[in-house]
Amino acid sequence: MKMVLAIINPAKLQEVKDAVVAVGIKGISVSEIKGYGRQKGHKELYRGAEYDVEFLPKTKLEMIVDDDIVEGVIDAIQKAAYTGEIGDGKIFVLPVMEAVRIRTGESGETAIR
Amino acid sequence: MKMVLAIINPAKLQEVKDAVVAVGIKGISVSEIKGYGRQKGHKELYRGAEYDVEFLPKTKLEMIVDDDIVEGVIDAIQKAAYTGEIGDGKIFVLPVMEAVRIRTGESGETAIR
Amino acid sequence: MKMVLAIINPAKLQEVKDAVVAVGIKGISVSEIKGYGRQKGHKELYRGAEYDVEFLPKTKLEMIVDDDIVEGVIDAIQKAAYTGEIGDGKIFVLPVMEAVRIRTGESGETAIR
Amino acid sequence: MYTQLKKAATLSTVQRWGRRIAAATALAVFASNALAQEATAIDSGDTAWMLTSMALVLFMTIPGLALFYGGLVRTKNVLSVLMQCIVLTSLVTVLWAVFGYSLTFSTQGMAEGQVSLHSFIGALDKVFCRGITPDSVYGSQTIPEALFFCYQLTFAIITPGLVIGAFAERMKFSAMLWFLSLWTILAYFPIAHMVWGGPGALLADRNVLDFAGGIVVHLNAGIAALICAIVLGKREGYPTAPMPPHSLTLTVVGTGMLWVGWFGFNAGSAVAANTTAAMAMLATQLGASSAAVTWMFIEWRKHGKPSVLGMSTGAIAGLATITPAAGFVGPMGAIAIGFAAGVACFFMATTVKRKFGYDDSLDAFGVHGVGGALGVLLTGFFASSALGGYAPNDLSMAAQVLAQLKGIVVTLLWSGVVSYILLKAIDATLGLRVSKQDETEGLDLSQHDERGYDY
Amino acid sequence: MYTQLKKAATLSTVQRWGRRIAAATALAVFASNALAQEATAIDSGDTAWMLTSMALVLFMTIPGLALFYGGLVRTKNVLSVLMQCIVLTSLVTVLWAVFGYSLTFSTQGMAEGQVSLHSFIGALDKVFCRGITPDSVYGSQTIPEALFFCYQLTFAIITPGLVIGAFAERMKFSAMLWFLSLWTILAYFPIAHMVWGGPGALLADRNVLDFAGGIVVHLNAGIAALICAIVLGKREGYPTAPMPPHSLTLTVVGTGMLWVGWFGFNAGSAVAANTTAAMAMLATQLGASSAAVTWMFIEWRKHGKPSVLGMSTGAIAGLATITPAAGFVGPMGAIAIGFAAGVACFFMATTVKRKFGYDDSLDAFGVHGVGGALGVLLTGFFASSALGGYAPNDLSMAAQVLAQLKGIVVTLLWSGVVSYILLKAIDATLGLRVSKQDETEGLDLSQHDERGYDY
Amino acid sequence: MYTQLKKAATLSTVQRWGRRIAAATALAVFASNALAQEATAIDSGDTAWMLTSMALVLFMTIPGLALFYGGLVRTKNVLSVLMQCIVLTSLVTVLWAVFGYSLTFSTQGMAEGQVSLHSFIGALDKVFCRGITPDSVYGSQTIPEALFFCYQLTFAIITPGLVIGAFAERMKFSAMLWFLSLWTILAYFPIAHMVWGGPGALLADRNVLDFAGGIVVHLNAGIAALICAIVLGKREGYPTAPMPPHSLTLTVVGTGMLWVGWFGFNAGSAVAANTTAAMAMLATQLGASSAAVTWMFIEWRKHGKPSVLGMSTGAIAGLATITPAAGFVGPMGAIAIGFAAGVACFFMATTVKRKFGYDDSLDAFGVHGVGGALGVLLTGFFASSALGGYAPNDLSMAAQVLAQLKGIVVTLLWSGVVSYILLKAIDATLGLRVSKQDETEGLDLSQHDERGYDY
Ligand SMILES: Nc1ncnc2c1ncn2[C@@H]1O[C@H](COP(=O)(O)OP(=O)(O)O)[C@@H](O)[C@H]1O
Ligand SMILES: Nc1ncnc2c1ncn2[C@@H]1O[C@H](COP(=O)(O)OP(=O)(O)O)[C@@H](O)[C@H]1O
Ligand SMILES: Nc1ncnc2c1ncn2[C@@H]1O[C@H](COP(=O)(O)OP(=O)(O)O)[C@@H](O)[C@H]1O
Repeated sequence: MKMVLAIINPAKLQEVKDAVVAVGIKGISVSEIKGYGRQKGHKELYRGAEYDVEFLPKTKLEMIVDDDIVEGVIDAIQKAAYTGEIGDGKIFVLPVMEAVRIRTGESGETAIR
Repeated sequence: MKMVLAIINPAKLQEVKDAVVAVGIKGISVSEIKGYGRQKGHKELYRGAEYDVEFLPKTKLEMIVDDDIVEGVIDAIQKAAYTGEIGDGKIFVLPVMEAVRIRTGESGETAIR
Repeated sequence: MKMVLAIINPAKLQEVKDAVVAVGIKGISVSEIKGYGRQKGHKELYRGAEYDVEFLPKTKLEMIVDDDIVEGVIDAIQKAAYTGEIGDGKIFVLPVMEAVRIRTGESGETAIR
Repeated sequence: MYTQLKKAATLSTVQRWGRRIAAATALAVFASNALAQEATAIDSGDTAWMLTSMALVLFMTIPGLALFYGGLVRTKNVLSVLMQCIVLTSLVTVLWAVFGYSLTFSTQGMAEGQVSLHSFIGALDKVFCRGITPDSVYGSQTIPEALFFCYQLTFAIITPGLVIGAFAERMKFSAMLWFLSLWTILAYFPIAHMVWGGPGALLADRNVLDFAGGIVVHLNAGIAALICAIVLGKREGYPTAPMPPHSLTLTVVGTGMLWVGWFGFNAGSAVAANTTAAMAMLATQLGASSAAVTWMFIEWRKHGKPSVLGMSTGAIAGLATITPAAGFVGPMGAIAIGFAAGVACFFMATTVKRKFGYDDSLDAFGVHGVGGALGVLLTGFFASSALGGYAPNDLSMAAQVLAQLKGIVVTLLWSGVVSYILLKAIDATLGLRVSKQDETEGLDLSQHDERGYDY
Repeated sequence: MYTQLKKAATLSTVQRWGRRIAAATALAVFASNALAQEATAIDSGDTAWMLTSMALVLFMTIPGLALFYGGLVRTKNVLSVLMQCIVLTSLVTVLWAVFGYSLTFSTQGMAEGQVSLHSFIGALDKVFCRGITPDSVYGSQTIPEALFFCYQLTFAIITPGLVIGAFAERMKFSAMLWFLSLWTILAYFPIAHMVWGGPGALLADRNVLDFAGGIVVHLNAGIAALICAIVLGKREGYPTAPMPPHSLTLTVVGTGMLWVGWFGFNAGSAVAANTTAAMAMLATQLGASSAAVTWMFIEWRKHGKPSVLGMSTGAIAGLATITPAAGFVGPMGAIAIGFAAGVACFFMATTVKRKFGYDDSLDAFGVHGVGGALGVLLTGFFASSALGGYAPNDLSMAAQVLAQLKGIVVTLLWSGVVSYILLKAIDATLGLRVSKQDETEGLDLSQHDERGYDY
Repeated sequence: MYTQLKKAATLSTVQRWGRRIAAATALAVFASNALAQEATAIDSGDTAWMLTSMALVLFMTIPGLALFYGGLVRTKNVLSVLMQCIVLTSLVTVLWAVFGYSLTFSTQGMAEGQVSLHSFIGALDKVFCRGITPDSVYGSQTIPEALFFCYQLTFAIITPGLVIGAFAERMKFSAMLWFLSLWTILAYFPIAHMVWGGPGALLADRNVLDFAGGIVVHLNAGIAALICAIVLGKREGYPTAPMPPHSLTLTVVGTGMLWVGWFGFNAGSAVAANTTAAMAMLATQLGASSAAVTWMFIEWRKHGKPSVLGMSTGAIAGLATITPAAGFVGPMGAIAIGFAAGVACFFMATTVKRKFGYDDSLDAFGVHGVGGALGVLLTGFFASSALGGYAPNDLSMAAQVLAQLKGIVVTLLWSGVVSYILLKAIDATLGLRVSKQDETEGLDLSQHDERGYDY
């Protein structure tokens, strides 16, 4: 099993979700993060106090998937999240050793099917 | 060392924390996430505009633990977070190569004891 | 490639970011979390109802880096986030198998350079 | 709107003759009400202040009380509290127009000293706002009847609103609507009539003094709140699971709005822009402040740190306790009443509630029930001229306190019994509480399909 | 400020002679306005209520409307809405002082029945507040002219404020400023003059009844909102992408402030603390409540759950619809008008908008346009004494309804055309909409370099 | 409450005789105050407006100022600001009742032109509200003394409230309580007495004009704020660490409440519902608007984008600056004063503060200190009839400006010295600042064991 960790633009969440579900994803965990990268931040001004805000709102998806559909999932995310602008985000893959479904106690691949 | 990553119902946080601390966990990192899975979402209606909200509030716990207590921790979480309803959540285990305690510079297993 | 996962005090974010950028980090994902650990929580009182709050606000950084600069990054974080008080936080390293830049489709090390 | 409706001769230059003669003439004029109603002139100043007071008291419910209670509940229930305040504002208005005003303020078939049906509830001669025309003046007052109708309506709106605090976060919307509507009809209208119905009304004839609603609003709502807390039972996870307020900021903003609106509530009950209104405003400000300061210092000593929620609750307790006494007591009497409110309500809300174990979620009984009763009782003492008071009737202090006790006991029984019966009936038919899942998911989603925030 | 300015003889003891005579004398006094202005005395009570009403109506815009609309937009646009309300408050004040007041309320060169330039817009004899001194009384009223200036200013402020709802979340700040300033000058001033300009004004002479601004404020803003929604086009992602309100709590707080402030809007339009003000307050409270209750029950049946946003919108719709009728209708008429508002605006905002597909983001047209028109029309019916009304002119119901229709048509055309031309002109020069990126990033950052929240 | 207490003969039909004669008679009547106080009749209209003004000015502190300042601080300090506003409201009320009112408004032993102890501070003949009964009328005014007591109390509440902005986010609660209580006693009461104490008061005798508190409230609080900012020193991490407002939405809502409440502050200072109140309302609205618009356009040109916080601060600066001039200047004078406020306070708050490096966290000195001083000075110019003003005394423009300067200098010295001494004394005993840890954890938790939000 692998954890596909994707960082995308918040506006793209709906599209990316539909895309990965179409290729067989059963569960996704989504969290709001602030990203720093090549994409330039923005200036904020409060009564003379000027701040350069370098962390921009991004959305992080974590999906534990069977090994056989990892490539398909990466491809689906890449196509759905693409806008061509800097800051479209990244996809990372990490190894997952075990999975357990709390409701049934099932473990291994069945826990995420 | 392993990272035990658990996704549970927010109402269960207190119980799960007590359970894992009882089996030797020294530190936990908790974050509020939105989960998509088998559990059905809910409808929201704002003046004629109806939205199907598929992402439900869940709580994610990340705990880096010694290898020898991984099974005990998984078991403790599974029991404490169980309600029998769909959406009880999942437990994943990922490999961790290094750990460092910032305050003392200790690394390896001692950093998380 | 490795994922460096650092948990630090929120007030230290600016310093840690500057430190890791100095040693070659191109991108960081930051999220607000609540941490449980050796650091004592605090009491809260609402009209006779007293709560012991054990989860304290912390900041989590996730950076996927080339293998060759991992040690440098850990060292930079450790120095920048240090205050000597309990609760300074932890640094963990997890293995990363793949990386893809959504905008260009580049994968592997180039995706994070 | 205190017991004997009084016509303040505002424009006379010789005021020091004292108010005895004014009280006597008012009775005469009022008694002749049944006869040809000699239209006293509208006074534009009194009308201006009562128009403003109406707006101020409605402001206390929407958004004052909605914010005060809304901030105290958890995020998943904030909209349910806001909704309850708005639906009460609208529904009670319709009930009031159809028959509420008549049941409360009709004086048909009433004569001083005679106990009849109309000592408990008004006749139906003013249903559907009959008789409210541009020319109808309210009794011997100097304001249009349409304005008196609106002003008293705002009291009928906030009273059920106060009860919401007791069953927050766990009651079905439909059950709440049925309960509070029927409770307003069967508890608020009768008690308001008995106290403010003028000569012939049960408690008015027994010299009960309630300047602005200590009995009619606070005690009435407070006892209903206690019964609700007991009948509905505790929230899931109370008291172990942590349920801190989701936004104390909103609660403090609500406190400010309630405090400012309360001047319309107390000083407006003089039904005129006169010295009684000014004295009521003075007593209100002093009562609220001394209660807030008292609560803060007690908490500072007992717990080590003064709390914002504590000080806000102390201010509301002071306001509730000074309400029955506002126009009858002097400044120092008001400070004393405020001090008593601070002490009593502090121990009520922090320790007594825990000891008995009932879940009066937002302390509606602890603050309004106890505060109301205490205020009504203390009015008996501080209204007498011996303690710098300005009571309109000439009873000895002992007699007045006794009268106040009668008022308290009648209200506790009447409102308590009505509440209990209604709750049991509705529980049997509709069911009072939402399901365990709905309670965990939160009332905003389960009852209204909406979320309070989407940051 | 209803059509024929009426001097209520408040202090006379014989009121039942009825208002016909009063209406007649008012006309005579008013007509002689052009001649030597016999300074009637200021009445302190009337002045007190109008000072309060001014504060109440300004309260409706800042922070009432700002909160109502602010809560409905997404987090990234909340400050843009708040900013629009404050900039309008300041800019319209300056416009009003420089020439706005003169264009709207100057009566120079006007004579009843004669159509001239000044039937459409006032002369320039009062520019730069000329003639507003501590001694100048407003026409035959009993309040200082400075106060009338301020009171009417607050109406000129909230009208463009209502239009904001139509183009929220996608209009350039500079374009918005140009459009709403020019619109206030070319649409609000003329229409307010035509309806409230007194004898010689186009619609006043044609017996159009608009007690507090059903035409001048709500219909006027509503039609402009519709044109804006159509010309600016939809927001990115509408209607598929979910755009729930970022904080319904703020919206409900705004609803409470609008509701309470509305008493200054409607009861203040009596320009005195008299029985007309009291009747207007009564009608306002009944109209708002019956509309809110109606909307709730319709939604409860159709959707299965009553919603907080629904009830709040229903209340505002009721308030907007009762506005033109407030001082002219009886209590039961007000309830009927509120019921009609609840039904009409419910279907308008939930289904009609979807069917036609235009993105009136916060339902400015659905609530204020439709509500305003409906109210103006129903005023024709319920103002007649046959239905318990108190119309100041003696037209038959049919004639009055016809007059109301004239008012509606003229306003729809005038405001619609002016809005369209202005929008097209500004689009050609400045460009109306922000870029796609700016819209996605949110107006707070792209237009003001600020964020609403930093929790 | 401007310098010479003036009895506006409101009901006289011949007003154009002008105000000179009225001013003279007022002096005579007032002087005889010590003798048998001939009870003038209460005017219900004046009383209605002053009852409303009291509520409006209290509304400015809770929740207006609490929201304005609360939104500007970081999330971890929001409750500390709200708590400071409520504790001041309660504590100052008690101080005012016990001796504050007497020290400020007792006129015992004062005679025009004679400098004595009582030129600086009032006698103790009114301690514990002695003499405040339902029959006591305030001096030659037409409102009950109890009402004047309450109205002036709200001024004594908001003045220390304004100082909070200077030491936000880093001062111990106990130290703050000691400092602001003693400061109110040793700085506010004396300066209010010197300016508004009537004949025999130091600055009143020297023709200082301060209609509604430019000196007494804004300059007084502003200079104290500067001293606090300097003595307490900077916040941890200022100015490098980013400290954006945690909720600009709250700040804008606070701005709206302050703006609306300010009509009670300025127009209420006429102590009557008369033309002076109307002119003060007009000047207030024009001053605030022109300052807000000025600030916006300067910022738009200098920075490229207009900001919401900028416009809100500009409005408050305009309100503070017009306060001393409100009842004395014409409309165009008010616009000029507003323009000056916009320019001066913009540069003060954005550049000057940075250059000098002191951390006046929420710009209390930059807005209220500078705005107050500027307003007091400009009153000297624009109150003279040459510039369309209505000054009650017949000084030449130069003489009046000189008098205003005297008022400014005396206040700067008195309040500055008192503040410095108190701060140093409290620092030596209690310690002013919280520990570094407590400051990082936030005052809400370290001082009150509470959190503002738990979403
Ligand atoms: N090495 C990295 N580790 C973790 N997150 C990263 C990394 N690089 C980028 N990110 C995340 O991806 C987002 C977009 O990356 P950025 O460099 O701005 O644009 P692009 O991916 O198009 O080059 C960043 O805001 C950050 O949240
Ligand atoms: N494959 C997965 N990867 C990441 N998170 C998952 C995965 N499957 C489920 N989750 C998380 O667990 C939560 C519960 O899963 P769900 O399928 O709804 O119920 P159950 O676990 O009982 O089958 C989801 O809301 C989601 O947050
Ligand atoms: N084993 C762990 N797994 C995950 N997070 C941890 C672990 N131990 C500590 N943390 C995180 O680091 C933070 C600081 O740790 P703590 O034990 O309080 O102090 P220190 O790191 O100085 O010993 C905690 O609040 C928690 O968020």
